[in-house]
Amino acid sequence: MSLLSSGTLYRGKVGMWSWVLHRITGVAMFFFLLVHVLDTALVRVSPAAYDVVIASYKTPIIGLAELGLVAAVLYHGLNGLRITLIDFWSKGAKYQNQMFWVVMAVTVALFVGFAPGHIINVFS
Amino acid sequence: MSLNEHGTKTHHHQHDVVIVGAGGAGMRAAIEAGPHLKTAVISKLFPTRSHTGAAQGGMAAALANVEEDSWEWHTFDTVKGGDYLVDQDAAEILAKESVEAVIDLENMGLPFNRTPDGKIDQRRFGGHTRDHGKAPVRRSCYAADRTGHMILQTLYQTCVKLGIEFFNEFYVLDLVMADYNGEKRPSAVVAFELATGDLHVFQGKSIVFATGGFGKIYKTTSNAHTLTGDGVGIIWRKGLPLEDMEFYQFHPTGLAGLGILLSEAARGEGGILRNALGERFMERYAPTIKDLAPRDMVARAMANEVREGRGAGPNKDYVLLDLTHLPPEVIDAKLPDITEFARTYLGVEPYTEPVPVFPTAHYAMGGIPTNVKTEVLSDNDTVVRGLFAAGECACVSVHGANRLGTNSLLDINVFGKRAGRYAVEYAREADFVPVPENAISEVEKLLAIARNATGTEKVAVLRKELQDTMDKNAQVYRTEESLNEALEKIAELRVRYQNIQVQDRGKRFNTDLLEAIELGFLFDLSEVLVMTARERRESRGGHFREDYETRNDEEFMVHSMAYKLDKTPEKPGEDIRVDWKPVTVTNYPAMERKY
Amino acid sequence: MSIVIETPNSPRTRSQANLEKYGWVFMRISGPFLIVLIFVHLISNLVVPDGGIKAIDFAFVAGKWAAPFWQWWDLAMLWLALIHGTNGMRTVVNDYTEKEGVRKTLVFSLWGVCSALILLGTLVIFTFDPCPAGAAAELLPSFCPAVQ
Amino acid sequence: MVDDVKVIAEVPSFTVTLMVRRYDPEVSEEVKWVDYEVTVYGTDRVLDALHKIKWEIDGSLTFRRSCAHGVCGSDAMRINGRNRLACKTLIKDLDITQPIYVEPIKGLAVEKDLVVNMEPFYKAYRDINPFLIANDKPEKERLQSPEDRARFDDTTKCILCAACTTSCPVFWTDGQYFGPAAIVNAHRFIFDSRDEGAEVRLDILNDKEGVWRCRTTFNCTEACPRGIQVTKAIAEVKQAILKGRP
Ligand SMILES: Cc1cc2nc3c(=O)[nH]c(=O)nc-3n(C[C@H](O)[C@H](O)[C@H](O)COP(=O)(O)OP(=O)(O)OC[C@H]3O[C@@H](n4cnc5c(N)ncnc54)[C@H](O)[C@@H]3O)c2cc1C
Ligand code: HEM
Ligand code: SF4
Ligand code: F3S
Ligand code: FES
Repeated sequence: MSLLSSGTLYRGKVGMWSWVLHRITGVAMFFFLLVHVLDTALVRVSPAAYDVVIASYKTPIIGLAELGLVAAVLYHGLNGLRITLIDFWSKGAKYQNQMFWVVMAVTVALFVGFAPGHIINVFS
Repeated sequence: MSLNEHGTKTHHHQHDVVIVGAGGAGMRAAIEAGPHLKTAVISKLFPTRSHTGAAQGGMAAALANVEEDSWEWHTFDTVKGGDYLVDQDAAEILAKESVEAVIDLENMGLPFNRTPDGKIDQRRFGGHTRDHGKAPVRRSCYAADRTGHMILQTLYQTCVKLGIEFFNEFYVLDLVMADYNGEKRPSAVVAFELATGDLHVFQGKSIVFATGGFGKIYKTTSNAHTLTGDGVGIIWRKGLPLEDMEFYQFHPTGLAGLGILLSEAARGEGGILRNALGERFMERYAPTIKDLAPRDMVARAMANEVREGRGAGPNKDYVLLDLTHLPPEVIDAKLPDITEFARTYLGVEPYTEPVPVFPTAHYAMGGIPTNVKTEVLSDNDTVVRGLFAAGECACVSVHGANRLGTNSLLDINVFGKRAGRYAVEYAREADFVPVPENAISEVEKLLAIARNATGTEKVAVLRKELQDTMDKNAQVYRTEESLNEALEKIAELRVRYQNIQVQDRGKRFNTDLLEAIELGFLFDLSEVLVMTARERRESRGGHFREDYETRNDEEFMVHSMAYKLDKTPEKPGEDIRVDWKPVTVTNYPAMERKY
Repeated sequence: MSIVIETPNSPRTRSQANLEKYGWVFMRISGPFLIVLIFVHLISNLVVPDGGIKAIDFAFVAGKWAAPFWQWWDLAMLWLALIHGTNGMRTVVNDYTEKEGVRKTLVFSLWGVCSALILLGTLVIFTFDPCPAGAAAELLPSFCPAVQ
Repeated sequence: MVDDVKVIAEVPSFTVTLMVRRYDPEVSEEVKWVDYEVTVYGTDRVLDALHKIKWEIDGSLTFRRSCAHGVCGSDAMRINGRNRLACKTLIKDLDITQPIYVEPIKGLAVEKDLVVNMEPFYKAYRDINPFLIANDKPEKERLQSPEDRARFDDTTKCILCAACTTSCPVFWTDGQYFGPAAIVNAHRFIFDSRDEGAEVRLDILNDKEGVWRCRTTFNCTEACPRGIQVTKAIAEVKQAILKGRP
C-alpha cells in the first residue's frame, strides 16, 4: 500500500496550460512595468541618475532576463489575441487549439528573430 | 428527532402528499400535487439520475402532426400489442390523455424535434399503426434520441420552478400501514438517509409509489444498477398483491454482451436486423411490418435465429443491426447517442459496420395493481385508500402482456399526473393516519441483519448467481422445468443470504449495506416472477412457454395476482399464492396477433 | 498527514452591480492596442538603435521625447498597460485570496500603485526637460544648447 | 454480407492496478491512496473495475453510479488526472502499464471516497432559473422552427454530472464561480425562442461570479462526457450579455 497525500495534478490540455502561461507572463510583466515606470521616472531627477540605473539593464544577467521579458510580451500579447478571437469570433472556440500553436509558432519566430541581435548587443 | 437504543437517529416529517421516487412518474405527480398541498418527493437518487433519463426513442401520442391518426387507433395498437391482456378502459385513458400529456410537456419547455412548420415532429415506432394495423404510423413524439432525458430534465426543471421539496439520496425501505377506523391504511414511509445513516419517518395522507422497475433481477439488462424494485418489494412485503409479474419485456436491441439499449428508433428510422447470413430474417416472422414488429416477437425471433445457428460473431450468439444504408446525416440528426454507445462500448462504427445486438431485459409490464385512478388494490377490486402507484412500478394495466415502445414515457406522464391529482383529491378530504409507535421497527430489523452481517457470503456473488439463473431460466423462453430450477436456486440463495457479509461498518454513505438490502428485494421479485410464470401455462406477449406454445384465451385471458402467504414454505414458492383477475374489455375482443 | 481535500470556502454571495463586464471588455480592447504600442516600443528601443539596449541612455530618451509623437505614444502605453496590468492583477488576486479583508486590501493597493504610477509617469513625460541645466554635457542629447 | 460482419474477437483479460484516493472521516481524517489489482476485460470500463473492487475486495469503497452508460451523470470522477465518467472510460483506452489513478472531482467537499457534496453545484444550477419562463397560455404546442430548435440543441444534452465545473481552474480557486454547468443550462433557455426570461438570466450571469470569471481554459469542454461545446456556449452567453439580448 502506498501513500500519497494530495490529489494529482489536473491534466488539462493546451487550453489550460496556455492560460497558466498567460497568467504567469501577465504577472511578470506587471511587476516589470512597475519597476520600469519608476526607473524611467529618473529622467526627471537627473541624466546621471537615469544613466546609472539604465546601466544595470545592460549587464549580462539582466540582459538575459530581458530576453525572458520579450518572450513573455510576445506570448502574452499574441495569446491575448487568441483569447479575444475565442470570445468574439464564432469559430474561435473550435479553432482554439490550432490558434494556440499558431501563437507559439509566431512567438518562437519573432523571438528567434530578436534574440541573437540582443545577445550580441548585451555581450559586446 | 429522536435517538433509539442502537444509536439510530430518527427524524419525523409530515406532508399531505408523500411521493416515493423522483423519476418521470414521481415528478409528474409532484408537479400536479405540489402547488396545491404540502408535498414531499423522496428519492434514492438525485432526481435527474433516475432511469427515465435513459429512455431514448419517444413518447406516443396521436397528435396527427405529420399524418392522420386517432386515439382509437392508438388504443387498438396498445391492446393488440399487449396481446389482449390490456385493461381496455385504462388503455383508452392512456391514448386519449396522451395528447394533453405531450402538450403539457411542451408547454413546460421540453425541446421536441420540430416539423418544418414548427410543430412537434413524430416518427414511427414498433407496433404503432394506422387504421387498426394497416400500415406503420408516425406517432412517437421525440427529442432526438434523448426523449427520456429531456422529459426527466424538463420535469425536474418544472419542479425547481414550483419549489417542490425533495429528499434526495433517501432510500425508502418500508411502508407503515396502520388500522384506522377498522381499515388498513397507509400512514407513513420510513426512509434511510444515505449521507448520515439516519432514519426519517414521512407521515402522509396520500402516499404515492413511483419507484420504477426492477431489471436488475436479470444479468443482461438495459436497466440501471439502482433499479432493484425496492418499491414493488415493499408493497409485496406488506401483504399486498402484485399483478402480471410474469410479463417482463426483453428489448430486441441491446448491445451484445452489455445490455445497453439501442432504441427501437434505430429501426423506426430504417435500421434492419440481419443474421449471420446477412438475411433480413424478420421478413419471415412478421411479413407486414418486419423489423417494426412488437418487441416480444422480435426478441424471440432473434433468440430463435441464434438457437438455430444463424447467429453472428465468434460464438454465434448475437445478430446484427444494420444502419449502414442510412445517410450519416440522418444517423447524426436522429440517433446520435445510440450510435455513440456502439462506438464507445463495442468500438463499432455504425456508419459502415452493422452493430452486434441481442435482447436485453428491459421493462416490467407487471407491478403494483392499481385502478385507473392509480389507487392501489389489495385484491381484484378493493382499494387501499390513500395509497397510489404510477409508472413502471405500477400495473394499471395498459401494457398487458407486452408494452409497445413509447407507451411507457406516456404512461408515466398520464398516470403520474393522475396520481398527483387523485392523491391531492384524497388528501384534501382525509386525515393523517397516526404513525404507530413501532413505525421504524421493520427497517431497524433490516438494518440490523445487514449491519451485523459478518458471514462469509458476498452480496455480489449471490446477486450474480440470481441474475444468471434468471437469464438462463426465466428469460425469453421458459418451461416448467426451467422455472422450477429457478425457484430452487432462489431458495438456495435465500439460505445463503442469511450468511452474508457487509464490510462497511459506517453510517455515512454506506452503499455496501444498501446493496445487501436491495438484494433482498431482488429475491422477492424474482421469486414472484418465476411463480406467476410457472402458473401461466400458455404463451402470450412477453411470456413464452416452450411447453405451452400458444395463447390460451379460454383459461388465461386473465391477469395474474400474486399474494404473499404468511407461512414458512416447505417447498420453494409455497408461500406465494397465484390468483387471477379478469381483463377489462371494452371495444376490442381478443384476436390472433399477426403483423 | 492532514486532509488536503479541496473544498469551497463558503457559499456564493450574489452581488448585483459590478463592473466585471467593463473590465472584461477593456482587457480585450486594450490588448490589441498594447500589442502595437509595445511591439513598436520594443523595436524602436531594442532593435532599431545601433547597439540595441546598449544605446539607451538619457540622451536617447530625451531624443525620443523631444518629439510629441513619442510623448503621446508612451503616454498611451503607460496608461493602457498599467490599467490593463492592474485589472489583470486584480483578477489574479480575486482568484487566490480567501479572506475578504486581505482581498480588499490588495485590490486597493493595486489601484493605489496604479494611479500613483500613472500620475508619476504622466508628469514625467510632460514636465520632462531634455536639456536640464547643470547636467554634464556628455549625457545630454545632441540638440541641447549645452552640447553645442 | 458475411464478410462485412466484424468479428468481435474474444477479448483477453489482463490485470491493472487502480490507485484510488480514499477518505472516510468515520475511520480516519487521513486521505490515502490505496492500490488495488484487478483483472479486467477489453470491454470493461473503470466503473466495472471499481465494482470489482467493491464487490470482491473491499465493500466499503464508496462511489455513486446508476445507469452505467453515461446518461445519468452520477459517476464523474478524476481518472488519470482528468474528469470523466467512470462508466464511459474504457480501461483499454488508458495506459494500463501504469496504475490508473482515480480520485474525487475537485472543488467540492469530499464526503467519503469518491463521493463529494454536490449541493453547491446544484445550487448554482438552481440559481440561473433553469426552467422555461413564458407567460402566454397556448392551446396546443408553442411553435418553434427547426432552426430555432437547433440553436440550443447542444446545451440540452447536459446531464448535470459536474465534470465540467469541477475541471475548471477558476472554480477550484474558491468555489464561488457559477461554473460552466450552470452557464450551459442558462444557455439552454436563453437561446430557446419560446423563453421570455433571457434578460433575467443574463443579468444573473453578469454577476461578478458569472461568465466574466471564465478564463477560456477549455477544461470544461474537454471534460464534458456529452461532448457539449461548453466554452463556446459560455462565449455565446457573454456576447448575449454584451448585446443585451440573445
Ligand atoms: C434504456 C431504456 C430506454 C427506454 N426507452 C423508452 C422509450 O423510448 N419510450 C418509452 O416510452 N419508454 C422507454 N423506456 C421505459 C421507460 O423509460 C421507463 O419505464 C420509465 O421511465 C419509468 O419511469 P418511472 O418514473 O416509473 O421510474 P424511474 O425513472 O426508474 O424512477 C424511479 C425513481 O424511484 C426512485 N426509487 C427507487 N427505489 C427507491 C427507494 N427505495 N426509495 C426512494 N426512491 C426510490 C429512484 O430514485 C427514481 O427516482 C426505456 C427504458 C430503458 C431502461
Ligand atoms: C501586449 C499586448 C497585450 C495583450 C494583447 C494582452 C491581452 C490580454 C487579455 C485579452 C487578457 C485577458 C485574459 C482573460 O480574460 O482571460 C489579459 C490578461 C492579463 N494581462 Fe494582458 N495583454 C497585453 C499586455 C499586457 C501587459 C503589458 C501586462 C502587464 C502589465 C499584462 C498583464 C495582464 C495580466 C496580469 C492579465 C490577467 C491574467 C489572468 O487573469 O489570467 N498584459 N491580457
Ligand atoms: S455540461 Fe457536460 S460536463 Fe458539464 S454537467 Fe453538463 S454534461 Fe456534465
Ligand atoms: S474550464 Fe472554466 S475557465 Fe472557462 S472555459 Fe471552462 S469555464
Ligand atoms: S453511471 Fe450513469 S453516467 Fe455513469
